[in-house]
This record gives sequence, structure tokens and C-alpha cells, in this order.
Amino acid sequence: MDAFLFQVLAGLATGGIYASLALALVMIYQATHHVNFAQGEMAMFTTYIAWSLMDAGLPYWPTFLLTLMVAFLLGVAIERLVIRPVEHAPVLAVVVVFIALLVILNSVTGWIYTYTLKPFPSPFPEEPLWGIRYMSPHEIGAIGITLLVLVALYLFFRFTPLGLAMRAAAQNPQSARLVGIRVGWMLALGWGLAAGIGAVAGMMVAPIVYLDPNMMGGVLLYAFAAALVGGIDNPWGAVLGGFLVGVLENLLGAFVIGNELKLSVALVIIVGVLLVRPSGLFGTVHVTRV
Amino acid sequence: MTKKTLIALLLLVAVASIVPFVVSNYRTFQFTLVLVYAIALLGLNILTGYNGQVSLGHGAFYAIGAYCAAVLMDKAGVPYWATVPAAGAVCLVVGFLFGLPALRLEGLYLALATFALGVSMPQLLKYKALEEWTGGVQGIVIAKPDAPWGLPLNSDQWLYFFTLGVALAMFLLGWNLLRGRVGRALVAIRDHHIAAEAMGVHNALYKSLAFGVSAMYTGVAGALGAIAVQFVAPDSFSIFLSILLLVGIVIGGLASISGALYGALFIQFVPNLADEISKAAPWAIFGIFMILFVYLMPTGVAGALRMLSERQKRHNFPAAKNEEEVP
Amino acid sequence: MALLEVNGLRAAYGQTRVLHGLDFALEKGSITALLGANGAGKTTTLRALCGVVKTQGEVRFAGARIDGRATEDIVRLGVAHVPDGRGTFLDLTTEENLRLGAYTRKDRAAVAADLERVYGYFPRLRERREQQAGTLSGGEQQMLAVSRALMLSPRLMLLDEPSFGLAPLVVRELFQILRRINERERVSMLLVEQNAALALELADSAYLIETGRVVLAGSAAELKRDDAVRRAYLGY
Amino acid sequence: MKRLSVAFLSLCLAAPAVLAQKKYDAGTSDTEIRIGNTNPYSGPASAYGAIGKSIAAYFRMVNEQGGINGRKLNFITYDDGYSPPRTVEMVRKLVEQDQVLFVFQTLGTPSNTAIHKYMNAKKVPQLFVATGATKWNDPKHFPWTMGWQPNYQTEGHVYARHILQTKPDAKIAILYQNDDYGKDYVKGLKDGLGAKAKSLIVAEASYEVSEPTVDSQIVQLQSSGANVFFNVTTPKFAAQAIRKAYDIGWKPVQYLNNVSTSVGSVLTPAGLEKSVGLITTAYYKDPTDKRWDNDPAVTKWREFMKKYHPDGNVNDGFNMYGYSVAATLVQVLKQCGNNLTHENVMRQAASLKDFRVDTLLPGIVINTSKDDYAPIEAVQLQRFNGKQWELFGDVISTEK
Repeated sequence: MDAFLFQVLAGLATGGIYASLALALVMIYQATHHVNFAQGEMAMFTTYIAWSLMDAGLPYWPTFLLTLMVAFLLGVAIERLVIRPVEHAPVLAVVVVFIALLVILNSVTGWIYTYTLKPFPSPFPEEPLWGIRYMSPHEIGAIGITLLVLVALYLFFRFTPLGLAMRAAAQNPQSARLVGIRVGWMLALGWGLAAGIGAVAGMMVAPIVYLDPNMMGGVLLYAFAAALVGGIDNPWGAVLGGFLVGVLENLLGAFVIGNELKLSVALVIIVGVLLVRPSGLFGTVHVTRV
Repeated sequence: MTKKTLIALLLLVAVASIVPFVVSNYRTFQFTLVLVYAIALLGLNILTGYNGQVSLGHGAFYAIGAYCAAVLMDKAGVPYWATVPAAGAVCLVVGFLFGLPALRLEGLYLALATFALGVSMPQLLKYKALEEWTGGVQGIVIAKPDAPWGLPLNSDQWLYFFTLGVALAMFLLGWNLLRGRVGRALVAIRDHHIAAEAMGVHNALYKSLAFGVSAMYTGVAGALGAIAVQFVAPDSFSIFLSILLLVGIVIGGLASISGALYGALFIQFVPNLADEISKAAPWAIFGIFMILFVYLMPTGVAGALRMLSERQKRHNFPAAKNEEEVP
Repeated sequence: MALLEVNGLRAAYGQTRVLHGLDFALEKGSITALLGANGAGKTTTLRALCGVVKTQGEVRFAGARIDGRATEDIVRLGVAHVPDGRGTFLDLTTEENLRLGAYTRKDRAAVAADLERVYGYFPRLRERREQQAGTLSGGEQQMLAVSRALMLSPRLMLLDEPSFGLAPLVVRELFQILRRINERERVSMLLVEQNAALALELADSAYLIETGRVVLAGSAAELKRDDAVRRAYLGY
Repeated sequence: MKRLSVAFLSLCLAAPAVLAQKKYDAGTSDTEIRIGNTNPYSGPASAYGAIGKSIAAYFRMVNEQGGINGRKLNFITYDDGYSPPRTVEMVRKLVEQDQVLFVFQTLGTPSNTAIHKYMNAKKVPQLFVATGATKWNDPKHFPWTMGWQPNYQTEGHVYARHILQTKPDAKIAILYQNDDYGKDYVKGLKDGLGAKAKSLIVAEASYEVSEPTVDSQIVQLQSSGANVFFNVTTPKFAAQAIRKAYDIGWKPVQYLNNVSTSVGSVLTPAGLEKSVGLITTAYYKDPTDKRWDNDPAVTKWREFMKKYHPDGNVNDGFNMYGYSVAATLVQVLKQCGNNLTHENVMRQAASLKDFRVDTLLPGIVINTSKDDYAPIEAVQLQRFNGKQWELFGDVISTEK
């Protein structure tokens, strides 16, 4: 029984990692209707920026805020400079640009910082909280931060005119222009915010998996699966999806089919869920009228 | 086929036949790989370009094809040439079966399912229960075929011609398939699936068939690739292979037969070029190339060439042009 | 003075020219109809006016040039477009769709009042305010499109085939409401309709367009009497 | 005294070669020796690329100091992204187009397996491959291929022997990477435990490199009740495993594979206090270990890094590894004299006698012969004391 509980807790901890990146994916999807494959690498890159700032002697929280700003600007700049020129290209051409961004960021980071593992500090205490040994204080704290981001995101999309305008611009750019929304800037803003959320994810993930250029490589698939299983247009769903994937994978690995196949089987289950509920567990059902 | 395209095709084949006699064995080997990739890309293009079903995991079918060839040669002593159709047949079935549940998935969800397939494949190949056949993490080393019938060719040259022959057959088959009713049905489903259904196109059948045929092409390519490289291992078929294939069809040109060839040239030679330019960050250079190609030719090399030739035509017959354009 | 003046408007989709120098004007407070057969360039004209397609020629709104300006900026001047196909944000709720109509406005209190007024015109939308707009019927979506345009508190509304695909009864109701809006709120309207009879009933004046050119202009009453118009477009 | 005799011996060996006529195969001339290499400079395995880069830096240093017998080393290295098909392509380019004299330190077990047959058919040396599989020491069947580092299986043997000696009641849990490297270690351990393997090993868990963490596996292993933990992981996962085991209060005797012993890039991230008591083997000096702070060889290496490889990370053990293996190669080439043929390179590589690279641990010397293609066959156990590694016991020969 203990073993089961411990696996669940460990699963929640890794699920938190997936959830945080899944949120960034939801953000960019809400704003642009694209799934940005370079999201993880952008998060990784901005985490290195944070590392550099701290290496230069800046304390944690100022670094955190500064990194968010840098990430936001980076996101806006990437949209304006790299994505804008392929605005009208076929979707898959845009996907290729995402892939290009992924490899460029990965490679450039390795070049600048080398591939050697770097420890990344946590803002949370070292000693176990409430006697829980199976989730470190950082893991608990990171989940807390992810939930905070989630609430902020939810409020932003649900209740602010800007959030509404961003969703509108992504869904139907033509109509959005016709109500006076500056669609171009909405997309750039979406990129900026997604990059910011990614930076938070990176800074929360790095203390757990350590900082290296391939830090996010494995996480992307999980985050993508989490976002879809929860519903790509629903930030709550994405976070729940993250936890679900984390726990499911651990339980499968520990008790059902062993570690070698746990990823494959977890993915089969997720795809199975999507077959039954094509909009994810918590996503909006899309209606098309002919 | 018009006379002009026929002549162009014959010319291309003639040039392709001279290649192994004028370049080194190593280059011949590289061009063999180009042909292999071209077959794989044509397969992916049938699915993604023509039928609009995105696959981020086609490397999995390439891997299945490669392992089919390797296992048959290594364990059953099947001659190399016979493994190619066998790999194609296996992948046809596997692809068709995978295509059945995939029917219910669209867009991003299909992307996830195929992505998952691509990521899982190396793990499945390593799986204990299959180790007896797959050789587990060690992979399988296979022998290189020599030229038969006493042909005065070394094994690289022979393999090149063998691959060229298979590629020609596969391309002609693809050309026949895509120019006709099947091709039109695939495109109709991609563009207006509801309308296509209304017009009597059996969506489900065509979509799963597209998956099967696409996997068959890619599997044949995998088998040829394994024979050329003489080695298969789980590490040879990581998710990057799948991603590279996708990059190949986009840069070559979606929904274009010749695009497969351009894409193959790109994924074969541009990474090498990137490596020559910078050891420090070869991927960065590769990424920049990808972006440049997409910027300059958003509809792929094939699309750009088509536009160029149309512009040329328009330039030659400006008067005729205007008449056509009036709706 | 005319609210909208159009001189020598040309537009093309790629290589295909659709408008070949269109001239017309719209009086402030009026409803003006653009009539014409399928493919005459009516929809393109509306798109050209709000900068969705690239144009040549001169367009003045309230005396200022607006040709070549971005759609968003034209909208901000008070030009609301009810596009063909209704332009509904399918995944958003009805009320979110309406709020988007008022996106450029800063006067919150007035927006709230306008929302109530719009619900007053179309009570059906109030019933469906929390519903996903994609689930609305065609008629409801058309009402939503008109309402969304109204939420801008526009000076000019561009209406593209508001009757398309609607049952005759619904059309009648919709056109009555449009008339009321025009009269009560002094909103000028440029109406594109294939159903000429309907349009001429509502409009004060009208232009007949054929293959991208104005071939006839006059008051609605004059056009109704015109033989050519009757034969070709009114069917009697 | 010993050093003198080695020097004398190599002088004797070298002398006839110098006197003999110059003999060249492709890739060599009076002014140059072309050396081929593949490394993953791109992709998920690019961390290993540091090896290729440090070797290149080492050769730059050699060239600046006049080369070897007046010949400059021309190091041609290509990116294979850790993909065997690309390794095949790149190695064919090296051999057939660039006409290198031999390939050196091609990296990765699958990559080297892919070219194994080809190199031996071509009779071009595949020298000091960068992998620890056992199959590289097979001069009978593959006389043109030679490894360098101690192989994984025999390292596994060493741990097995130590476990049997010190903890006969051991209950062993194993965490390993699900690939050839991980499985080689596990095999070595099991072979070393012999008949007892079945009863002593109570849990095994594998992981894929694409997994973000190995937390779940550690929890699994802990719940098996094991009191010995054999940790066969690459640096990132090693650090995670050490930290997690400590955090959840699991306190087994921990054996850590030699791949991940760097104080700077594994133990520091894991937490030095959490690493106390780890046991591992070593054969080269860890530059981040305080113990070697004043060691002349490590100091010399630091100067080398500063001057020839300023982009390299001095916390990265791979840079030390690359330096050491390059030094071994230089010795082989010196021994070759003016007889620079494929055959002689292989012959000289197989006749290293008590050769000492000063960045290897004291007491570890390199010996090869025509029947022994395993250059480094000695390791020493060491334990981490919270600050640095402490060697204990003797240098253990792993020769069978």
C-alpha cells in the first residue's frame, strides 16, 4: 500500500513537470492555434538565462522576474521576426519552422553553455515539509507555482478583454480584425506570454531534472499528451492531464508492465481516451455546422 | 504521361544510371540513401501531403521495414531482394491497422498518436520478449549483397542500381495511383471531407488505405536502407528520423511526387553541409537552412519550381493568360 | 455631405480583377443598397471598404481617406462589418461574441447599456448568452453577427447578405429590426443583397453593379420602377 | 628507474623504424597524418561531443609543438548525431574520400558496431573506440578494432567481487539505462556474482534516456528492501538517483558506475552530503576532485584547457578523458616512426608496454599485445567522503 502511495506521490511530482510545460502549450494554442514544438527548448533557453543572471550574483526572485521579462520579449521577438514571415504558409511549413527553432535553440545553448549538467537553485526550503519524504519541498512548491500560473491564466482568458481578444484572434483572425482587434499583436503577445509561462516551467523543472540543453527534450511529448488529454483549450484540463500522465506512467511502470514499456502503454491509453473523447477529458466540444 | 514528361523522366533515369560510374563508391552510397529517403518521403507524402493526415512518427514504419529485412536475412536466410517486398507487405498491414483507430483522430490528435508511435518504436524494438529476433539493444549486422550474374559492378554500385530499380517502380506506381481516381479521392478527403463523403467517396476506407500504402512505401525504404547501411539498431530509428522525414516532405513540396526527391536530397545532404560549416553547433546551421527554405519556398521546392514554370509560361504567352483568368 | 465616398475603386484577388473603378456615395443616416448578380463584386466592395482586400482608388469616410488603412483602424473609426458567412467565433459563447464587438470601446457603462439594448432587439440571444456560438442556428448566428456589429456603436454598418440562408419570416423580422436601428440610432447602412426586392424595400437608395462597375444609381423607388432592374433582378 | 627503462625500451623500438625507409599508406605524407573521427555534435547525445572537441584541442597543441616526427596531425571529425546510419556514412567518407590513415575514438556502441565489419574488411584501424563494450577486445576475429577504456562488464565484475567480499548478505537493487551500456554493466555484475546472482539481486529497474526523472524507479527499488544499490546511469540520472535515494531515506551501500563519477557535474548537483559513502572505480583523475588540485598532471591539463580549449568546460570529465586518450594515440604514432601504414599503426597500438598517461590514476598503465586489445585493464575502487573521492584497496587488474 505504501509503495502504491509513494508511486502516486512521485507521479504527481513528475506530473507537475508535464503540467507546467503543458500550460505553456495551452497558452500558445489559445493565442495562435499552433502547437509550438519549440516551446520546451525556449523554456530551457530562458532557464539558462536565469542561470547566467544568478551566476552573475543576482538573487533568486529578482532573477525570476527579470527572466520572465526577458522570456516575454524573446517570445515576442521570435513571433515578429521568425514566425511572421511564414504567416500565410501552409501549417506544416510553420511546423518545420518550429522544428528549426527547436534544433537551433538546443544547439546554440549547448554551444554557449556546454552540455555539462548544472545545478539550478530552488526558492523553496531544503528540509522535507510536513514529513513528506516522497515529494521534495521544491516539487510541492513547483506544483503550487504551476497552480498559481494556472489560476492567473484562467482569469486572464476568462475575464479580461485582452484574453478574450486573444482567443478570438486565434480562432477567427478575419472576424477578429473586423471587430478592431490587432491580430498581429495578439499573436506576438501570445508568444510572449507562452514564453513567460515556459520560463516559469523551466525554472521549476530545472532544480528537479538539472539544467542541461536536453532538459526539456523528453518532457515535450508528455506535455503534449497531457495538454491533449486534458483538452488543449482548457488550462485546468492541461494541468490535470499532466498529473494524470505522471501518475499513470508511474503506476504502469511499477505495478503493471514494467519500466521498459510504460511510456508506450501510457501513450496507448491516452490515445485510447482521445478516441472515445476526441476533445480530451475536459476540453470544449467543437461543433461544426455545415 | 505527356511526351515531354516522358522524355524528362528518361533523361533523369539516364543521368541517374551514369552517376555510380562517375562518382566514388562513397558518393554512390550517399545517392543510394537519397533514393531510399525519396521512397520513404513519397510514402509520407501520400498520407500527409495528399490525404492531409499528419504523421510525426513515420520513422516507426521505416524501422519496421528495416527490421523485417534484417531479421529475415539474419534469422531465416532470406535473400536480400526478397526481403524488400516482404517488408512492404508487413508495413502495409501494420499501417492499415494503425490507420483504423487513427480514423477517429484528426489534426493535433493524430499528430500526438503518430508522435507517440515514433517515440515508442525504439523501445519496442529493445523489448525483452522480442530480443531473440531483434537482437535487442545490440541490433543486427547484415551482409552486403554482391552484384549477381557476374555483372561488372562492385557492391555499392549494384546496390545503387537495385535501389534505383525499386525506386522507379515505386514512383511509377505512386504516379499511377495519385494521378487517377484514388489520388483525386485522397485530395477531396483532405480538402472537404464531408463533401467527399457526400460525393460517394468512402472516407474511412481511403484514409486507412492511405495509411497502409504510405507505410508500405516507408517500409520498403526502411528495408533498402537497412541493406545499404548493413546494420539496424534501435538507435538508428529515433524520433528524429520521423521528424526529418516530415521536414523532408515539407521542404520538398507537399502533395508533389517530385517533391519527394528534392526532400530526400535536402535531408541527406544539408545536415552534412551544416556539419562542414560548424562543428560547434551543427544543428543551429541545419535549423537556419530549414527556415531559409521555408521562407524562400513556402510550398516546398516542388511548389516553387511549379510557380517558376508557370511564370515562365505566362511570360511566353501573356495574351492567352488574361483570357483564362476571367472567371 | 456624404458619409462615405468611393471614387474609382479597383480590387483584385491575385491575378483576377473584380472591381474596375467603382464610384458611389452613401448619405449620412441612409440605408444604401448595392445590387447585382452573383460575382458582380458586391462582397468584394464591402471587403475593399474595410481593408480586407487590397485596393486602388479613393475611399473617404467622413471626409478622411481610409483606403489602404488596416482593417483594425477602419473599424476603430466606427465602421462595422457584418461579413458573409457571419464571422461567428464558434467556440466562444454568445455573450463573448458580443463583448468582442465592443472590443475597441473604452466606455464600459455605455457598452453594458448597449448589450442590454441588443438583447432587447434579439431576446433569443439573451436566452443563449452562455451557449457556445457554434451551437446557434443559422438565423441566430445572423442575429449575432448584426448584434456584434451594433456593439461597436458604429456610424456605418456594412451588411453582407444578411438574408442569406434564412427563412422568410426570420428575414422579415431581421429587416424590421435593421430599419428600427437605422431610424432610432441614426446608423448608416450599406447593404449588399442578392434579393433585390427585399433590399429595395429597406433601402433609401441603391446602386446596381455589374462586373465590377456601377451601371445604375438612384433612389430605391426609382430603381424599383426601372425596367431593366425589374426584369433582371426583381423578376416581374 | 622504471620510467627510464620504459623510455629506453621505446627508444629501442622506435630506432629501427626511424632508420628504415619511410612507408606510407593513404592519409600520410612527410608532413601530415590524417586521422578520422565521428562524434555526436548534434542531437540528444551531444554531451559526448566534448570528447571530440578536446581531442581536436590536444592535437592542436601537438601540432603547435612541432607535430610527431615533423608531421602535423590532421584531425577530421564529423557529426553523426549518435545515429548508426550516419556513422556508416561519415566513416565511409573518412576512409574513402578523406583517405584517413585510421579512425580514432568513434563514439558509441551502436555506431561502432555499425562500422565494425566495414573497417575490418577495409583493413583500416578502428582505434581506441569510445565505448566500453567487451566486443572491441577480439583480435582474432576483428584484428583492426581496439577499445581503450576499461570495459563495462569487467567493471561490473569488480563491484560484484567487492560486494561478495564485504556484504555476503547483500540484497541488491539495480538501476540501469535500457541500452547496450546499461545491460553490459548488469551482465558484468551478474557474471561476477556467479551462481549467487539470482538470490542476491532483488530488484532491477531500467529507464530510457528520454525520461525526465528516475524518481519512480528509485521508489520501486527502495520498496524491494534492498541494502545494496547498483547505480548504472549517465550523469543526469546518476545525480537524480543519488539525491532521490537520500531524500526518501533509503540508505543502501551504493555502487556508482564510473561513467558518472565527476564531482563537479554529478555529485555537486546531487548534493555532496547526499553522496557520502558512494563506491565506484576510477582510472583517470577527476579534475573537479579536490584531491588533484595540486597534481602536476592536472595542473598541466588545466593550462592546456586554458590555452587550447578555452570553450571547454573544466568541470567536464570528458575533457580529461579526451586528453588522456589523445595522449595514448600520440604515443602510438610516435612508435610508428616513419612506417605509417595501417598495419603498423595497428601493430604499434598492440605493442604498448607499461605506457603511462599522467592523467590516469597512479599505478594504472597501458599494456597491449597482439592477443590483448584492451589497453586499460586496471581500475581502483574509491569511496566518496563528502569532499573528495578516496582511493582504497589496490589497483585491481581486470584482465581475465
